[in-house]
Amino acid sequence: MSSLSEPDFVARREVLRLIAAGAAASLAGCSKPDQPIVPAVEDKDGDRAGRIRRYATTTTLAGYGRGATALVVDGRPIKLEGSARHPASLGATDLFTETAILDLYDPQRLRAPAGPAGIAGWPMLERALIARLAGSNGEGSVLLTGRITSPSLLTRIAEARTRMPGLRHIRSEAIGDDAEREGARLAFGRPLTMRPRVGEADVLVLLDADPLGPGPDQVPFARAWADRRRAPGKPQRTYVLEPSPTQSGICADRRIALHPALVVNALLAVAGSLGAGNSSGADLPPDPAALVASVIRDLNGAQGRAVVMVGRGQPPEVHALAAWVNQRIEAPIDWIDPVDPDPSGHVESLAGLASDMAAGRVATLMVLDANPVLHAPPSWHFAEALERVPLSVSFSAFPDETAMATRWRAPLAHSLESWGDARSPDGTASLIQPMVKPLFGGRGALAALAMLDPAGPRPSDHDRVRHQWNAIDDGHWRDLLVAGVIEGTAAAPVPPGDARLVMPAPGWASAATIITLPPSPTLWDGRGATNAWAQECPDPVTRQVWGAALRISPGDARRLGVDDEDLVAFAGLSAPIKIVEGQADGVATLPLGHGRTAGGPIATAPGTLGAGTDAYRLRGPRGDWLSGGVTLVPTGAKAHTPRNQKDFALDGDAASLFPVVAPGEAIPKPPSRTTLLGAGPERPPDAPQWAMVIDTSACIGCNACVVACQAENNIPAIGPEQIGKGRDMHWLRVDRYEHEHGGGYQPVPCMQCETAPCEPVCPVEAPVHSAEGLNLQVYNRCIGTRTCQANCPYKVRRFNFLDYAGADLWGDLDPAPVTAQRNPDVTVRARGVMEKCTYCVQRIETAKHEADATGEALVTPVTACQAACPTQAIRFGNLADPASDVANLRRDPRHYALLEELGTRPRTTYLAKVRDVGDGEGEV
Amino acid sequence: MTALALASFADEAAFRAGVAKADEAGRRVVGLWSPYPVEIGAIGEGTAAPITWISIAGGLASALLFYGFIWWTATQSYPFDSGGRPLHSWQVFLIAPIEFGALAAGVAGMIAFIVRARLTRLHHPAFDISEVERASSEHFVFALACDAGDGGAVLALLAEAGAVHSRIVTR
Amino acid sequence: MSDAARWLLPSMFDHKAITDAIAGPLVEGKAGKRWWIAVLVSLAVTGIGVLATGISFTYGPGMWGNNSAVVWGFPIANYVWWIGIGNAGTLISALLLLTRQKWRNAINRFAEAMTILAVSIAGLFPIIHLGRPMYFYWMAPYPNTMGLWPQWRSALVWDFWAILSYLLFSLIFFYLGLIPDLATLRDREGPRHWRRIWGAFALGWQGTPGQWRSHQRLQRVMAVIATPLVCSVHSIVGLDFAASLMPGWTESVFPPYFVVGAFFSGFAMVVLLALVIRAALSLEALIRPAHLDACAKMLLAAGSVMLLSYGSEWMSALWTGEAADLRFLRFSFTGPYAGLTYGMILGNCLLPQLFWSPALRRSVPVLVIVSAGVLVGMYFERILIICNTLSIGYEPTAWTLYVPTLVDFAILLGTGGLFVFAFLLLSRIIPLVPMYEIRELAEAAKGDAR
Amino acid sequence: MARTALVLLLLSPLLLVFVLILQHTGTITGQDRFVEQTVPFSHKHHAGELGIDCRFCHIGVETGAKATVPSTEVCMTCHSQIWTNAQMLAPVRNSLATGTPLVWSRVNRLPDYVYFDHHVHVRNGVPCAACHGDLRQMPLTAQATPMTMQWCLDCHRDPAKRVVPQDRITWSRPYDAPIPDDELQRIHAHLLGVERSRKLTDCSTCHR
Repeated sequence: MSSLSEPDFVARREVLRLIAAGAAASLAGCSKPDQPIVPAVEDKDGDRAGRIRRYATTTTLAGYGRGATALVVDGRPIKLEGSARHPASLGATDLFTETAILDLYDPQRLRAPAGPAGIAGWPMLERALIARLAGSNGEGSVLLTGRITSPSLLTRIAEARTRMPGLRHIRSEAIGDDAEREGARLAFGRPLTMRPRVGEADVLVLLDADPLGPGPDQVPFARAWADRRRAPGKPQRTYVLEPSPTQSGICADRRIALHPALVVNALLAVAGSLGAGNSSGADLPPDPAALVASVIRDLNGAQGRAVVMVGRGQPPEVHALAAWVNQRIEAPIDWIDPVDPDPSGHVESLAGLASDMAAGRVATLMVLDANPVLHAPPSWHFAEALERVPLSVSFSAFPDETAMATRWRAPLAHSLESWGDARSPDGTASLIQPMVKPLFGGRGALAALAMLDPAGPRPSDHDRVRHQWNAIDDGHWRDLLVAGVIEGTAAAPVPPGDARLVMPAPGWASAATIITLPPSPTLWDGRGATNAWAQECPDPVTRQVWGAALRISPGDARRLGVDDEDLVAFAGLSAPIKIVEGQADGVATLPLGHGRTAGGPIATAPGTLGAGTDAYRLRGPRGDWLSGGVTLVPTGAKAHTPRNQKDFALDGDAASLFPVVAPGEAIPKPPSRTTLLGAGPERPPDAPQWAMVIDTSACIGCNACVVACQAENNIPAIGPEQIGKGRDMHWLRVDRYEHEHGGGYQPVPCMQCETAPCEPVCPVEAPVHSAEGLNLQVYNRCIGTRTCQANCPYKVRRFNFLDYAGADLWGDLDPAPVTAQRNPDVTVRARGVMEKCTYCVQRIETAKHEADATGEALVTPVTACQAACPTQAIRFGNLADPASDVANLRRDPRHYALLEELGTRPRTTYLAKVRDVGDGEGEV
Repeated sequence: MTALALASFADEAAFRAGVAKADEAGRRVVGLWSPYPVEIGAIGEGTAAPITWISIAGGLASALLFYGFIWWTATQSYPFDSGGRPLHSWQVFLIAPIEFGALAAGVAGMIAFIVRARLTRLHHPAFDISEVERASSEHFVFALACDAGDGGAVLALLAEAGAVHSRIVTR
Repeated sequence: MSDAARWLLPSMFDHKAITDAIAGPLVEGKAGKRWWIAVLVSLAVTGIGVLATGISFTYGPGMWGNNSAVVWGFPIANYVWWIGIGNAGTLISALLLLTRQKWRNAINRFAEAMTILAVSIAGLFPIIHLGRPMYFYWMAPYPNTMGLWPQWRSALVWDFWAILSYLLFSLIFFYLGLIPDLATLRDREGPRHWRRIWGAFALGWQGTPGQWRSHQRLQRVMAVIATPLVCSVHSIVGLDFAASLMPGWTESVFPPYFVVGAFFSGFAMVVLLALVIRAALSLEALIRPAHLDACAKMLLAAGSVMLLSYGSEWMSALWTGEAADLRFLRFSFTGPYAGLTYGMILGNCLLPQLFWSPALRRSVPVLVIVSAGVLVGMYFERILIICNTLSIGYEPTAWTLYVPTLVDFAILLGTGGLFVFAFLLLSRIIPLVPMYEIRELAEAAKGDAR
Repeated sequence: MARTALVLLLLSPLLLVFVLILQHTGTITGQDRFVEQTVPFSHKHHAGELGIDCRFCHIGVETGAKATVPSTEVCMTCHSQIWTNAQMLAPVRNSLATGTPLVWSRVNRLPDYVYFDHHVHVRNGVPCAACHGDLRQMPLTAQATPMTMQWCLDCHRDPAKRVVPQDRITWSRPYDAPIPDDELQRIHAHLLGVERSRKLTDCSTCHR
């Protein structure tokens, strides 16, 4: 899988030269003057020029590592895929890994250190730090970071602190896990991390928890969840009680909206049924009460095969009680010691720092890849406190809020530019290996720390990491690099001991509206906001792009007399309304990370509505993920909120677009219709027949496939204005549907119809069929009549209304670096050309060429979306081979084709969504 | 030496009468010009029937050729699998040839007409006769062959036939 | 109908009078101030259109309101609308020729001229609307270095041939009728160089019985071919939509109903032009109330047929009970475009009903209002055919509304200007009423008068 | 006058015919086109007279899509020994000294949207000469073939005529010597296998 990689070789890459040489193909074709041939002086690539090579590395989210494989062509990393060996990747990726590659080439990145006197070189910054730190014991110096799981970083920090005992390291992740830790401490007397074995659970109860949603643990959890639901035998039933629809809620078998303050009552009821004593005053509205009743019923029947999970937003006591409940039902859960060794709380430590700074007790502050100015609760006045620090440096990739507030800001290298390592949420360590020299002269975290510790020895980052894993001999080191993952570093489960029964006080729904503040599924804690792909990626719940909206229930909307896109003012913010079915009354929801005020033209793009939607400003002084009571005041104004899908409800016959079945139920096969069409031309007997089957039951709407496709196929982001005009370029869209039988997600790429309606209507044979059943689109032949899309019942074709490939979303920054990300095997489409999903034909052709050249059998290629999918919902293969995945799945009783009655005979087909409502009440 | 007697008439009826008279008088009508179609017996250059046949033949032939061409491009030159439709989708291949056939018929007819009506002769001797010019707007004109000798008689005959104006031209 | 006198005032019984009345206003006569104003205005409007087209060519189709779902918009609607108008002229003059309608003579010439202009304008849009207009010629079969030919199954290729054939055919038909009149102009007093040009195009026409015989024959032959050709052209335009599988498009009724619609809008335009020419060139003697009456009857008939075809379309949707079709129907009557739907019914079906009253049939203002109403209504129909279907297809995700931009409107406006401009020029260089046919008519009329 | 006009009108299509013919000629396709190079490299000398194998410099041709133009190092493997101070080679030495790559002008142009893969062709019996002509006779390198789509198709429709035994791949005139029957059979058997499993005229063969 990973080819052999020599560190020195990788590090010597000169990418910008290749950019200049115009590495990416372009359709602006014929008329363009010839590009000259520029061979290297000393050839590193040798006979491997122009071929994609794969290197193991690691990307991080919230400090946790997720194994990845970098696809590198002629020294340019062009895509990130998963690493099969890594427990937090399992070969798949999530949205954040997929978007990371664009960050690498993002023109908004900081390019040089800048100080009070403006742009400065590294030496000046170093001098400034030395002047302050040389000889000192670090008194009054603070290192502020996000979560750090990297062993070599931790070692490095420890090393620095042996020399400078006064140096304080404060770690505060924006989206922390304080409640979980505190809850565990209450229950077991020490912080422990809960790792449910989802596969073993027949019943899964999610109380205001969204494990299928974004986060460092999304991929492994979703995989286990989907595998279990795919497996034959007893179906798994997932209950969700939550204030606002999340991916988990949408995928659940039974879900109900519940005020966050009442979640504790639901848990108390459950605990009560398990003998936790009386839970008086723990009232629930009738419907949730009914649901909780069936939860209790199911839990009783599922001793040892059920798990209760509580969300980040709930207080520690609730987590503690959940721990007790789980122990009573002998839930399949591993408890491990926290992978993040820092015992302090994310919020309190940052609060401490804020007051210290305010009190002038901090002389030197180095912020390393953190953005406290954005996420610190407003009541702390963090920015003002920061003013009082004489010497403050922020190492960050982008000019974010903190970088703009500190005296100095310095470019931090991308993880594909620097050496390092990280642990996954289960403790497994993996290596971060650079693919290119820092493109914009940034420095990695290790190098940054070296500046904080001028007295320390200065081995290269590479040597530090290698030493960390004491890879003495080169062979061992190379093996480690090739594997990426370091075997046997996973944290072993520990016996938690008996859980103490903690009875939290019952909650009651306050009269005033409260606002829940979940992390954004596309921007996470806001670091995705600088990324054009992430911004243009539709929110899994509202399908909104380039900005956030305040989600309220239809009932509240009626009471307020507001409609979608009406601006409402509240607590100093103002955001447009999005009415969401299944939102609890009296609760509004505003995802975090939007409404950035710094970070570059993308983060602050028009349409993202600026600070008005910055949910962090609603954080209470204790930094919790609920606002206090607010009143929503309609302003009468409207704000445009671009969305890729307007409504999700399927009425009447339309429901057949998204069939939902009970476990074991089959889809009725439609009567085979006779057609008047004559037979098409015959195909070569041994030609593979490509097809795709998508399991809507496994799809969690995470959008990893959407962005994977974007990265693989040179699909440009086109910006809020264009999307607002009803145009979009995603070849693969993930539709969200709701109807009486249930709801869920349906990824829709090109159907590759065998009797494609788009082909015979084109006057110039731009869309034609290949012998392998591919519905090809020949860009250079297309003249842009758009007849194909007009006649496509699935509307999966995308048209370049403007010169999107050359589109510059980065304000007055030169977008040239972005072109270096482009896949040289895929044509860059010109203006006025129709494009669409090709089943990654470039991968198919590469595979065929290899087979032809080597005379070996054809290896079935993997499409980008398939590779990305965390739940393996997307399967691709050769229909002509009866043993292939797709051939088998097509025989599944849940198998169906979209709009089969039209007789287009799609090659992309689906497995129906399975929903286990048990005793029938189908709340959605 | 021969001469030409030219007679102009104000309207169709008189014109017809004049021609008839000249006929009876055994004079040979050598030319007729009218500002709109006037059918007078068998005088004038033969039938126009061939135009129909040439036009129809031209149309049919081109349509057939065109269909053959389409068949060749779609099934021989570069056969494409277009949405699994048959290579030779004759039903839809018929449409373009029909349209083109109609055009070809028109063109063929036009050419036939030009040849048949002896057009494109801009400097035809007839244009030297002033009467012919007026014939294109208001007058009906015919020419009789006669000898210079009996010019007078002819003029008398024409006058009596109701010619608004007549004269003898000698060559 | 038989008495020719109804179609001509005695003042026109004299051949010379006819020639003067029709040939008089041409280049030899002075162009009035009104003409110049009209030319300048239309030129300015055309300029706007050219500018808008330039903008779209420079920045791309993104300048229009089209979106991922409604990939077609104004350009295609303009195309269908103009080609519809273009359909009437040749059809009228051919049909009426075959049915020996005496009143044809007064209107057929400018009706044909209108056809040629309208079809030429319509022919521009399949090119303008392309994403890469510079490659439009790939639709034509020519031996290229790619070894590729057009894709003959595509309705757009059928369009290409239909428009091409129809345009050239109409041009020949028009020119054929023009030849004797050109001869008249050639032989008349007037500016030398213009007479030379007319003379050249008259091809040495003398008006001998043989020439007249061939002329008449070819005219009949072409009329016989023209009639089915015209119908086929708009049937093919109808197939652009009907030969698909989108709800609201897959209608077997489309071809005939497009033909009627085309004839309808075309005739409305003819009426407007007739009234304008009549007033501008003071041809009241040639274009009589009886003509207007006849045209009005045509509009009434066509309008009723339109109502019938709409009805059958909606009926078939209800009949099939296909979810998509029903949704489509509901959308077109209650959706955001409903206004256009009702406007369409009003203009195309209800307004013409006024013509049941003989008085209104002869009233100029009513004729103007109704014809204008029909033209607008037909445009609504064209745009609805596109937007309804594409806005409310099979996939709810793709339900997107269409909102035209200024550029869209500017291009449409520009084509109007171009049409007027070109027509004004024609009106100065060719007789808009066939003189020789009027002479024939006059002769007959004299006969009746006696 | 009108007659002449009419005749010209009827002849005007000939202009189009002229253009149609022109597009197939070298003026448009670039066939037989020479290009000025920084170093006047002679294939005739190196490949012809010295008999250096194509693959010595174009190392990618058997392993990847790109045949690759040799790096300065490759040139210097020999020229560090011979012609060490030939004026002609100054740019090459300069390049190695300064580390700035040599810049060659393209001779064989394919549009960006055409994906040609060398090793598939070379490994399947398509000789270099099939597309690049007899380079051993070329003092300066010229584009030997039209390299139009039509030209590619000619071969993709009927490869049997162009394919030669593997040992002739780099010959300058691979087609001249007759191919022994057993070889011929092997080639045809191989091509038959290819034909059974894919259609070489599918658009995706070259366009993506």
